Amino acid sequence: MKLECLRVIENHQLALDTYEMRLQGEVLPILSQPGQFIHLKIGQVSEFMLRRPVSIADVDREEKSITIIYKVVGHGTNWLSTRIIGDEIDGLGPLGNGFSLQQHKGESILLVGGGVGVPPLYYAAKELSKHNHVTAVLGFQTSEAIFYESEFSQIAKTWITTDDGSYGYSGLVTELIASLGSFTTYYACGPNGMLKSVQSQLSDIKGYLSLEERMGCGIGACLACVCQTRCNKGYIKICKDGPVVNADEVIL
Amino acid sequence: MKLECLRVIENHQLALDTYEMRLQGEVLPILSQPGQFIHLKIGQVSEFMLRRPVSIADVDREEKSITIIYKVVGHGTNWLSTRIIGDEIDGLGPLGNGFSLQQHKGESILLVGGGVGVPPLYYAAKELSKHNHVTAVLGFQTSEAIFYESEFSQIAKTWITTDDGSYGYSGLVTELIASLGSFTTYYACGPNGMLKSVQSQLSDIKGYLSLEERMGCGIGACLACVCQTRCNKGYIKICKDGPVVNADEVIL
Amino acid sequence: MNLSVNIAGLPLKNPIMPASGCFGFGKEFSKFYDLNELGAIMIKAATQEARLGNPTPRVAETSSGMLNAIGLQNPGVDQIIKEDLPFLDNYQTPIIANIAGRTKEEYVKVASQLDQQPVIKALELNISCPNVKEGGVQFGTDPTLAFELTNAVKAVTTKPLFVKLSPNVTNIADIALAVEQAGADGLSMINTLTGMKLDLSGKKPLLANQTGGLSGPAIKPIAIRMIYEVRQQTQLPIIGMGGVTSAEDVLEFLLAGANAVAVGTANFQDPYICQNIILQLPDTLSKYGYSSLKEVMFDSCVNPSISL
Amino acid sequence: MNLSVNIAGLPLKNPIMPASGCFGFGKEFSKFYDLNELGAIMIKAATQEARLGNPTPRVAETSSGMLNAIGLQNPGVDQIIKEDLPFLDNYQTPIIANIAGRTKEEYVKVASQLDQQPVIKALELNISCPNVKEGGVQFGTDPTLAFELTNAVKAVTTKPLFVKLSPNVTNIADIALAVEQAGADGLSMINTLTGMKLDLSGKKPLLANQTGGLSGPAIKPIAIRMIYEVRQQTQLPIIGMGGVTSAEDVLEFLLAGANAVAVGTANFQDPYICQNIILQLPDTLSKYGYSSLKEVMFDSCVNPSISL
Ligand SMILES: Cc1cc2nc3c(=O)[nH]c(=O)nc-3n(C[C@H](O)[C@H](O)[C@H](O)COP(=O)(O)OP(=O)(O)OC[C@H]3O[C@@H](n4cnc5c(N)ncnc54)[C@H](O)[C@@H]3O)c2cc1C
Ligand SMILES: Cc1cc2nc3c(=O)[nH]c(=O)nc-3n(C[C@H](O)[C@H](O)[C@H](O)COP(=O)(O)OP(=O)(O)OC[C@H]3O[C@@H](n4cnc5c(N)ncnc54)[C@H](O)[C@@H]3O)c2cc1C
Ligand SMILES: Cc1cc2nc3c(=O)[nH]c(=O)nc-3n(C[C@H](O)[C@H](O)[C@H](O)COP(=O)(O)O)c2cc1C
Ligand SMILES: Cc1cc2nc3c(=O)[nH]c(=O)nc-3n(C[C@H](O)[C@H](O)[C@H](O)COP(=O)(O)O)c2cc1C
Ligand code: FES
Ligand code: FES
Repeated sequence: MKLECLRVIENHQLALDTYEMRLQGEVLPILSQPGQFIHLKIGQVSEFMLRRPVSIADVDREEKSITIIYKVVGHGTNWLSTRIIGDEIDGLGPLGNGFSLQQHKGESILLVGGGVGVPPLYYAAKELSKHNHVTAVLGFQTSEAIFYESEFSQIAKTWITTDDGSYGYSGLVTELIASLGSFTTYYACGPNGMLKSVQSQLSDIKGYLSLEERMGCGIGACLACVCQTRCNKGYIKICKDGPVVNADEVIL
Repeated sequence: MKLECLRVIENHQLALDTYEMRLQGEVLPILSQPGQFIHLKIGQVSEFMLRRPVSIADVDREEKSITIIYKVVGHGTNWLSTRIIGDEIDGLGPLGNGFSLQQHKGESILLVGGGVGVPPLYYAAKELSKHNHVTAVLGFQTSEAIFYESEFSQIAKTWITTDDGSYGYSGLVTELIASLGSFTTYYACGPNGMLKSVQSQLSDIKGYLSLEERMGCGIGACLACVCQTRCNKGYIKICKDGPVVNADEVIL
Repeated sequence: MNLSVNIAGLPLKNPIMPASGCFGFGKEFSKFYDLNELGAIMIKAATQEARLGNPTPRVAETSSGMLNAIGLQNPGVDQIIKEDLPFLDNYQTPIIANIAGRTKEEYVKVASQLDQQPVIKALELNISCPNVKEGGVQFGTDPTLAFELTNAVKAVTTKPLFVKLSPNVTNIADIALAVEQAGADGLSMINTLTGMKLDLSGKKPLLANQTGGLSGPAIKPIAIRMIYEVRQQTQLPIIGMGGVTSAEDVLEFLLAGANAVAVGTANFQDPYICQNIILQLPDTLSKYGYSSLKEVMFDSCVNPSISL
Repeated sequence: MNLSVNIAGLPLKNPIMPASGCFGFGKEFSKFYDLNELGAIMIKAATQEARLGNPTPRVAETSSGMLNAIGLQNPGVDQIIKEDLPFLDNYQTPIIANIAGRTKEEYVKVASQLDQQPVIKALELNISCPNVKEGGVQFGTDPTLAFELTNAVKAVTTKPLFVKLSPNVTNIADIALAVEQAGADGLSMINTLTGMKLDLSGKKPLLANQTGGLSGPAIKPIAIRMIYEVRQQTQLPIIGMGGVTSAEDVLEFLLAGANAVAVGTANFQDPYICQNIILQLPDTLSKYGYSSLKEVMFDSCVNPSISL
């Protein structure tokens, strides 16, 4: 966990409202694990008091860079989209618990991503595909919103779904999953509704969910980002105990 | 009076904490008269709710540009100092009543400027020097803060004073003025203390003062920037009835 | 899109109006756009006699806001009637006159004089100015005084009477209910929060008046909360204000329970702001699925049964 | 430069401390810098039993501020004593424990338990949390209840007792004087202002709790005004807070009458903020002509005779 001034070395539109940015730093990229996120400061002044959490989509240890993929939904992400090469962004990270990938060898692993839930899965897919069979099911709203199809295709059996049927499988990712046979483990990241469906659909296998919640501190101190757990274990903090959690432990 | 998006075509340090900036626009530069000011929006977001008033120091009608000279004293002027060529700044202006120069022909005119009160006098000096003898007394805190000495020298008999005696006449501008003989009219702009002294020292000749006050709207609607007048005439608004006022009409 | 709305019997072509004290008597802003585009105009506070207001500095900037302590400078109601209202008579836009005073008697006198002016379509009782020693906010923090003042003013006017509430209170709904009982036709909320900024070099308050009223986006969450709170207790029309800078802000105020929205401080940052908001409002409402202003109000987060 | 200060008998090496609820129990921030650098630490509110707090979303951003409705989530005082205080015992920094409750009895029980802990050097009575239905802010808006609660808690502790005031009141000095009379050793001010933000798409309040507490630079002018106002009526030490993000802000609070300064929301924007402010404070004080912290306080804009 480091506070570092990151340099923008790339920032371009990838798909509808969606941008890919590469950020260079000394320490933060080296430490980053799949599933973790960085907390980015927005603007130079105090107008925006809260940092924005964004998943680490990829890391290049040689270039000392991390890749993020973000969708413009409000002021903060809009500010990100207007950064140019050479600009600096204050980043806090890597934060949270990522995917525990080491434990998997020779497994058949399913990755399920929805929209901007796709980015963290890419970094995970790259690592997992070294020793496992990986299948990726990536859901987007419409064909123009699709990104990283070819990147995933190179390392995983990749299925694209669109809500409006404009590309790939027409419908929800859960419908497609049902037709894909069986897996030993799954990783999912996306809208809450999707996670909920996947959680109940795949309750018989080991699963990990990457959760989102509005955050204050991002480091576990303010209790903004809690999620209820089963068995009266109370709340966990998504920023610190997550964002990746065991699917059978949380109540969404 | 226009709201215009101005393009920064130059911005560089001129003296201690003091910057010169040229701003290009379609309409605003054409309309600007000596003594008027522009009201600049600071930042892209709403962190800074108030515009900053800055005097018009010069105009180039061919290039369609205005020159401003500003001292970095706080957040807003600091933001200005970090603008680079090509950046855009939202300017409202020209605002206020400037110097009424047309009436002067063949006069002996004294200009008295202190610190960042010097800029508006330059544009005035350029116009006045066409038909009058102009003497400029420019006061600065210290030698490093001096700017525009050679610019003034080309059009007016120019005296520099410094508070700390590090350059030119050592002491207050008022002391120097006393030794300079007589004038028919004077124009003064600078700190309130200086204006007050000049006002009483030169009460026997026609004089104009350029006043400063904290502003809200800059256009005469909010009543933030008032100044008391003599003879029970109540308040005037510096942004609209000023910033240049008859020296014998206001109580400082 | 139909943006018209009727507040307390006053038909407005759209719900946007500049807030009192931030638009003078309209003349300066008429150089930027046609004032007929506005839903209404709330003019600067009028008192019986001319007032000089407070010494300067009168304004200070704060994070996403500003402090002002103008102190009700105005030329007095007679002069306003003579000098300022005739200009406004050139427009069809309804004028809402803001009324202040030191005593109940002064409020009543000013109100009855303004009531006679055909160009004035409604009155706004300012019981919430934090920048004057006497009158103003003391009436706005005590339900009994607020009741009595509203009652007295209501007796001398046939025009819709909006009472402008102070946010500097423990329970704003108490004041709202008191003025409703006293016959107020609507509420205007919120006025500024009392604040202060120090001049670190001078080691004293930056404003000559020491304290000033905090306005701007900084206070928007407080305005929204108070309107939402008051809307749960009364059906009176509410003119909402406090930090509005965009059409989305307007929608937020409407959903919180306001029936119209005033824009104050933002006029200083952008003289075209009211015009721009009016232009953008249809698209913004469409974006969130509304096909008219009335629909928004039926969808108010609090009280779906506000009568329009 | 000597930054030490003594508040209500509690010696601090410098006047800077993180505010309650914005620093947990210190563990997370200890990864960024040595907590011994801090003047003190105000820890998260403790209640008798564990509390789950409010549903999420619990925070929302506003212009130069944020809303929070955590709702006093905490593991309960026993657990805090067992699990969290031992870690803090590794530091010399004085710990100030924030106490909340539904009833007077709960406050008293929690206070007496925390009073027993040697690591706790002072108590902060939270009578101003706007995010819980029972207790909290109701004690902070009624001088009589504030008096009784303070009095009862004072009876069970020998440690300095700071009472944390709510800004959501018509007259904050009334509450300050009531708790002073009840034996409070100091004041902590201000807690958050009740605010709200609406989710325009969802057409409902963005926070699950509907309202939340507004903090950050947006509220600084209100905090400064209230401290200035209260300082004129009492000599009690004041821990000032509300929107501090820089050493200049700290100076502003000190000049307004505060004796020490807490930093809340800014810790989220910059985890090093408290450390940075402490580092910059000497230069900032020098810049404005002070050669010690004590000098600043003798120069307070209000009351030059504050006893240090
Ligand atoms: C662990 C984690 C990882 C994420 N990874 C990505 C990613 O890789 N790509 C991506 O596009 N988005 C990601 N998000 C969502 C992203 O944080 C929000 O889209 C972003 O904060 C919106 O900021 P804004 O200023 O544009 O929107 P605004 O609505 O203006 O933001 C206002 C406030 O709400 C918060 N907020 C709004 N939406 C969300 C949200 N969905 N989750 C959390 N906070 C929110 C903002 O952080 C800010 O504090 C992630 C969220 C979390 C919690
Ligand atoms: C008519 C007029 C012409 C001016 N011309 C020049 C010029 O040519 N060059 C120059 O350097 N300065 C000029 N000033 C002063 C200039 O406006 C301030 O230095 C500037 O506003 C400071 O802004 P800031 O954000 O850096 O300072 P901050 O102190 O952070 O500003 C906070 C607020 O106070 C206001 N403020 C602070 N100082 C002044 C001041 N002296 N006068 C008015 N408002 C102030 C700011 O506008 C802002 O609203 C002029 C002022 C006026 C009224
Ligand atoms: C400079 C200034 C002057 C004001 N004068 C008045 C006034 O005369 N009467 C009044 O009722 N409110 C007055 N107000 C308050 C505004 O009408 C409005 O209620 C408040 O500023 C909140 O809205 P805003 O955040 O959009 O500015 C004034 C506000 C400002 C900033
Ligand atoms: C997320 C969050 C949690 C808070 N929790 C508490 C709390 O438990 N007890 C308390 O007295 N104040 C609490 N506060 C209020 C702060 O201690 C402080 O009084 C307030 O935020 C103003 O300071 P700031 O603007 O620097 O944040 C909390 C504030 C925030 C933002
Ligand atoms: S964001 Fe503060 S605890 Fe998770
Ligand atoms: S700044 Fe508004 S009247 Fe001059």
